[in-house]
Amino acid sequence: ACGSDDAETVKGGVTRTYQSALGWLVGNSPEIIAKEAGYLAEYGINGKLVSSTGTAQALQGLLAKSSEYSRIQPLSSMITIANEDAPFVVFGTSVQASAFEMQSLAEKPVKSMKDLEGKSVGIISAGGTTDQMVDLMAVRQGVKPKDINRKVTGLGTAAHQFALKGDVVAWIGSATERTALEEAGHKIHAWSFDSVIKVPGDSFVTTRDELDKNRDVVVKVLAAYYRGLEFVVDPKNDKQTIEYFRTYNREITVDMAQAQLDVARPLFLAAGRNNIMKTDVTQWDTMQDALAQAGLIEKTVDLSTVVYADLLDEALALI
Amino acid sequence: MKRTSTFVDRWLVFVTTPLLALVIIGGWEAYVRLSGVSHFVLPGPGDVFAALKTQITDPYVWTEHVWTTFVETVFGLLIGAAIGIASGFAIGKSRILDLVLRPFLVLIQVTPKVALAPLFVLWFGFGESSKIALAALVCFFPLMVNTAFGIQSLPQGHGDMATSIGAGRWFRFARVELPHTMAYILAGLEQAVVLATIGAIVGEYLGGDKGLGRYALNLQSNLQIDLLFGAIVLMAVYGLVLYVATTSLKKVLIPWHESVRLTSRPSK
Amino acid sequence: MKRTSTFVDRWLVFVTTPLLALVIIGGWEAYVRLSGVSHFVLPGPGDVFAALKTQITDPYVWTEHVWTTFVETVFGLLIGAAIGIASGFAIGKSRILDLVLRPFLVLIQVTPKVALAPLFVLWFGFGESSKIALAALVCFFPLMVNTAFGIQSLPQGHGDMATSIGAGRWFRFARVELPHTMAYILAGLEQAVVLATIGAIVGEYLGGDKGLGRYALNLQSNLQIDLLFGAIVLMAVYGLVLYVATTSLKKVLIPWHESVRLTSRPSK
Amino acid sequence: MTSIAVRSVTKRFGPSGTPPVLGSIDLEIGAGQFVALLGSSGCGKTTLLRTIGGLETASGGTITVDGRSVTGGASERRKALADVGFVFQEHNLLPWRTALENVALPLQSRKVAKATRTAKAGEMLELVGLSHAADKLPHEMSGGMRQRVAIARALAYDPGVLLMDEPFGALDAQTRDNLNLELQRIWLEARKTVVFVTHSISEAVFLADRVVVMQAQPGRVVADVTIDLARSRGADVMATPEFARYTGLLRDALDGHDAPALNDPAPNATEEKSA
Amino acid sequence: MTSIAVRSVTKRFGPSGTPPVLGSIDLEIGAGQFVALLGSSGCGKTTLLRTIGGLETASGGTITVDGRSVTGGASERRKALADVGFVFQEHNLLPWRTALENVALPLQSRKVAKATRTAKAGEMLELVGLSHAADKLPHEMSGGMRQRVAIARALAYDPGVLLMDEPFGALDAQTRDNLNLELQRIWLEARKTVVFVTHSISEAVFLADRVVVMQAQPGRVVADVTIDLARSRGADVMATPEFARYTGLLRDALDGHDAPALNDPAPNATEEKSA
Ligand SMILES: Nc1ncnc2c1ncn2[C@@H]1O[C@H](COP(=O)(O)OP(=O)(O)OP(=O)(O)O)[C@@H](O)[C@H]1O
Ligand SMILES: Nc1ncnc2c1ncn2[C@@H]1O[C@H](COP(=O)(O)OP(=O)(O)OP(=O)(O)O)[C@@H](O)[C@H]1O
Ligand SMILES: [Mg+2]
Ligand SMILES: [Mg+2]
Repeated sequence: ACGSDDAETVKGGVTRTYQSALGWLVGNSPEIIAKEAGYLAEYGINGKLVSSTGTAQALQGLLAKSSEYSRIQPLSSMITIANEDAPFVVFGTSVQASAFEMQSLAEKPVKSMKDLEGKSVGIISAGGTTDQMVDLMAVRQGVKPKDINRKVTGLGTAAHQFALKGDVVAWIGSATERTALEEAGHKIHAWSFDSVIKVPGDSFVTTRDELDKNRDVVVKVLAAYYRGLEFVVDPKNDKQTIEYFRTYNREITVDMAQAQLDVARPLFLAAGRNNIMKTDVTQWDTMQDALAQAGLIEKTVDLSTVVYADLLDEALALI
Repeated sequence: MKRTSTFVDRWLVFVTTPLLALVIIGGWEAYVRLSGVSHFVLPGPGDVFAALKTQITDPYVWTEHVWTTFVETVFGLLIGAAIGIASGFAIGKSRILDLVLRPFLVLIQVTPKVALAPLFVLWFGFGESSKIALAALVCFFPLMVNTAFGIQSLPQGHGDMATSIGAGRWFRFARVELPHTMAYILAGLEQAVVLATIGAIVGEYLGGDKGLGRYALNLQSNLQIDLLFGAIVLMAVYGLVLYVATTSLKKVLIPWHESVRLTSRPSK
Repeated sequence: MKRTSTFVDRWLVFVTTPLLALVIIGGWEAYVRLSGVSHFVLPGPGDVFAALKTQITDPYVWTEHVWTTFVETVFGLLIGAAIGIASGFAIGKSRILDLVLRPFLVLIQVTPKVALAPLFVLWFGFGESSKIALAALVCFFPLMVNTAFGIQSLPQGHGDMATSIGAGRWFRFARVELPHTMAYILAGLEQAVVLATIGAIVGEYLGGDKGLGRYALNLQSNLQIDLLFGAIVLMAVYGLVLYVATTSLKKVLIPWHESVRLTSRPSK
Repeated sequence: MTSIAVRSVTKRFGPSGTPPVLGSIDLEIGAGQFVALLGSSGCGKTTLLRTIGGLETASGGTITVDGRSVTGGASERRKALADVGFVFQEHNLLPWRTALENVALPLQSRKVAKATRTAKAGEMLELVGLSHAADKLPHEMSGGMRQRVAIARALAYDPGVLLMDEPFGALDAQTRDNLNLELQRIWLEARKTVVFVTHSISEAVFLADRVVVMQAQPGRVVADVTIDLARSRGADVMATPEFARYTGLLRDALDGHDAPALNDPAPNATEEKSA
Repeated sequence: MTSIAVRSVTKRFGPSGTPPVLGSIDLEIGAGQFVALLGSSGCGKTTLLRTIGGLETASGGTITVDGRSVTGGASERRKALADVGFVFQEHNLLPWRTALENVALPLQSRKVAKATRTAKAGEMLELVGLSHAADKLPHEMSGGMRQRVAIARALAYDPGVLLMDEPFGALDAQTRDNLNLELQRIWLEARKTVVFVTHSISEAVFLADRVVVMQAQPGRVVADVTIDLARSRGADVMATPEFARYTGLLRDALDGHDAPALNDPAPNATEEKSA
């Protein structure tokens, strides 16, 4: 088994399931280590880890109470919270910078959203985070979202092919995908979305219900994740990190995992070693304003009922 | 006895179907209330029907989504049917072609197409063609299997008769084999029309900017689950309508077949 | 003539299938070279076979992924077959049940299950049960349609004979209707086994931690496209093997049927 | 005692308005009687037999078998027909069963133990001269062999009433003669009620107590002749002048010259019907 | 001139080793000859006819029809059989075609214009007495009607060679007599080569120039009797002593007492075969 159902359960402990938003990426290592290194168990929690194929799946899993925790891109959660009154709360931020980039061919670089006016951009899935991201950035840079065509090109590596073919002039991809393309000898021009608007990084979410009823569990989970994150950002632990990670994604080679880890570590540390896992409420404010401005949300919400940045202090107190 | 049962046949369905529908909706409502399942996972029937009402009165839903999917389904079905029936006859009539071709046709069918989506898009573009191709590829199989089965079930006497009157290949095909196989083809078509719908919708899930699949995907990412279930109901009804249209072909094409003949025989 | 054609039948396939496979692989290689398609979209056959070699020599792939998917497929197929055959007989034998139940069974089939995945997980958990449920739900339909078609095609004479010997309902079913319908059920099963495989794999795509679908998903997110294609080949071969196993049931279960009988008749 | 009573039975295939296949048929058959049914092709013999056997619903009229209604409810009908054997015009063998298994089918349906039914079925196959073909599937048999298997099947469970629709149609003269003698022997032993459709006038006279002649459009009974020949009849009976008289009489009835020829001595055994 | 030549034909269903259904059959049929084939049920008449008609592959030996090989390649066979009509023991009507459409089928296959073929098919239906049933589907017809449609179908395209497998088996005496006369008339007019399987000895004698008797296990020809009765024959021929002599002769041959009875006058028309 991939470690989710093993015998090392904690007697008398509570069971909590974490559902990833999209398979197992190296970025999920903190959560994996929290379980595999026994941090969760130390706090009396039986951790389970399951995967899914998309943000919406993961969010619905939370709402169905099939799982309790997930880590998703904040754009999606913000939109559903504002528009649908979805009862999510955010209690930690694992990645302090956007994992997504606007990528284009180096020969025909796309330098800002203006370059995309009337053109097509490749996104990962229709209606998903990358789609919303394009809207948001377009508004930020004074382009009407409708003036940018979207084509679902899937993975960044495949999107590159469509760019060569001329179907799209740019695409949204991850740093890892860019690295893979560059290793294959392609020249890629890329800029991080953070250079246009600083939105929060991937954040841990749970339901309002869980927070209200089991605040202590949420805090313990966060503490375990924090320790997992601390473990990951330390290059000394890379070998062990990769070993843990590979219990869930056995297919990845050690070298590949190392390469991805090298790409991911700066994102974890983007706000500084002392600010790991910190949630920046002002970024949420900025994001909410931008979303409202772009017409992606119909109303704004009181972020103090959504973002619980101070839980981190309680968690740190446990460590 | 006969009159009554025809009468019952004709009218009962107008009573039972709504009744059964009510039971199902009632069960759904009860489940939603008693289990306390989140409305983000399963909204109550009331919410869904409210959503459905706004959807079916929105012309955009019809002109963009339903129409797009319909066109994709129909073209996909036509292409898939052509491939399926042709290959079914080929492998049904020739043991050698059967042995040679069938493995590959089965391979095409069992290969998970999701992973091949980028190739589809690369070959057929982002537009409707790639969805049509997917629908065709998904729906040809039952037609192939059933056509082959039908042609292989040709009663020996029919074939002998054709031989004895000196029928040429084409005549034998058009006047003996095809009419006999028609019933089997139609049974395959019943399944193909459903698969073509699914294929088109899955294709839209994988990419595209119109159609019911894309629409549902948007609604799901927005967690507009009541609208999503409205869309699901819409898709289901849409598929059902296509299915019913297909099955009614039977009465036109094979009125002589045992499965169609209205029997006046005593009930057993 | 007979001996030759049996001989040809038996051995030709060992020549043509590899030959055709070579042609396809050659075409693939040529396409990859000439079109300059990125190996992230379509790796060349060489890379894929190298990947496949590492995969099939990795016991973990067998014990975890293939085995898990196999178990899910088989259980899904068993449940789906039970539902499909039972409902097929019900609607095939009773016009009223046909009119009443069929719409709902068709609805189940046309409803896109992807959107319902969260419900599946809620009801059946993240483990194998939810994949089995999905496989069953996806594969019951061809069995239902073909079983209903088969029972409705029962020659009038068979039914009359059963009535005349005073056969009870159960005897009629077990000794007349079921054997007659077996050929149709098997044609449905050919399709169901393929759909069950697809259903299990799609279920794994949607969540879980084992199985070929889950495996493919990991490979995709790792950008291990050559391994991904290796996995696709594995899945396709896996489906083909199940399919062949199913079709060989025919020779055991319906040796008397026209579609199975080895004919020594002149070719037409 | 009446075994089969057909009263004012009409039958049309299709909605009322279409011409009936059976006009108004009245027929009473005593228990243990052997009745042959003669009539031109398409006149409604099979339809009448099938209606008696509960395989077609009468459009009008009533039929009882051994006092139980065939034309009423399904459970009553099933009871009425429990003791009725049917030999079809088309053999209706199950293609997946061997000759022996086909013959054993009605016994199996009656839950006769396997050993007993195999023995019994074997016996019946022997009777029709097919012991050597017990393991053949229907498609491996000749037309006549299939028909003989069907006869064996109907005889296997020893029903009190036998409805036989041209059972010997596809048989050669010798086999046919043998089976005629066998059928007579069985009938003399067990005194079943038999309704026997045939195209052979001499077969009808040879076998039957009574020959009913039908004519078409609509199917109706035009003659009903009692055959007063001593039992058991041997092949030599065919050479007697009475035999010739009966065949002549029936030939005329079939040709439509019914009235003059039907001056049979027996008082109420011969009736005349007009359309 | 020889029309059909069957030389040392054997047939087994199944691998070599299984007992043959046809032993070694030799049979030569002159052009325009009317040959009747008699034999007990299961002796191989249908198998022989089907092998001649190219519907079964001979296990050994050769068959030619009008000089062209039936046992050789497929294209040669197709040419050989282009002029051969077949009436099957089972009617083999297409269930989705009306009586008229079934009869018109061979004409359609020969690309006869629609109007012509409808007229011709209508004529043939009239010949078999089914004008009124032209629009019926097979399942709406009686057994005898179906068989008559099948006969009409085989006659419709006027083949030079007719292979008929118990065509009149399911017909009543009157219809049968009529069709016997019709068949004789057609044959006298057009002098087709006919091979006619029947179970009726008198039908065989009445119709044929020559009666071939087969016996079973393996199927083989045991007698070959030339019928020297003047044409055209009326119903009265059956009352003649020659007729009775022939039927007696054939009955004996069928019963297996072949040798003594076969002292027929015609020199090389009668042959004897022993197993
Ligand atoms: N397809 C087959 N497979 C095996 N055996 C067969 C097959 N067809 C016929 N036979 C056998 O061949 C023998 C001759 O059959 P055939 O049909 O030629 O007899 P027939 O003379 O036409 O008899 P009938 O008068 O009853 O029609 C029979 O014993 C039969 O069992
Ligand atoms: N299912 C049906 N639908 C319509 N008409 C039918 C049906 N079955 C029989 N008929 C008609 O009923 C009439 C009588 O048919 P039936 O089979 O009873 O004749 P039959 O006396 O048995 O003739 P045969 O001696 O040829 O078997 C025929 O004219 C036939 O066309
Ligand atoms: Mg009849
Ligand atoms: Mg025969």
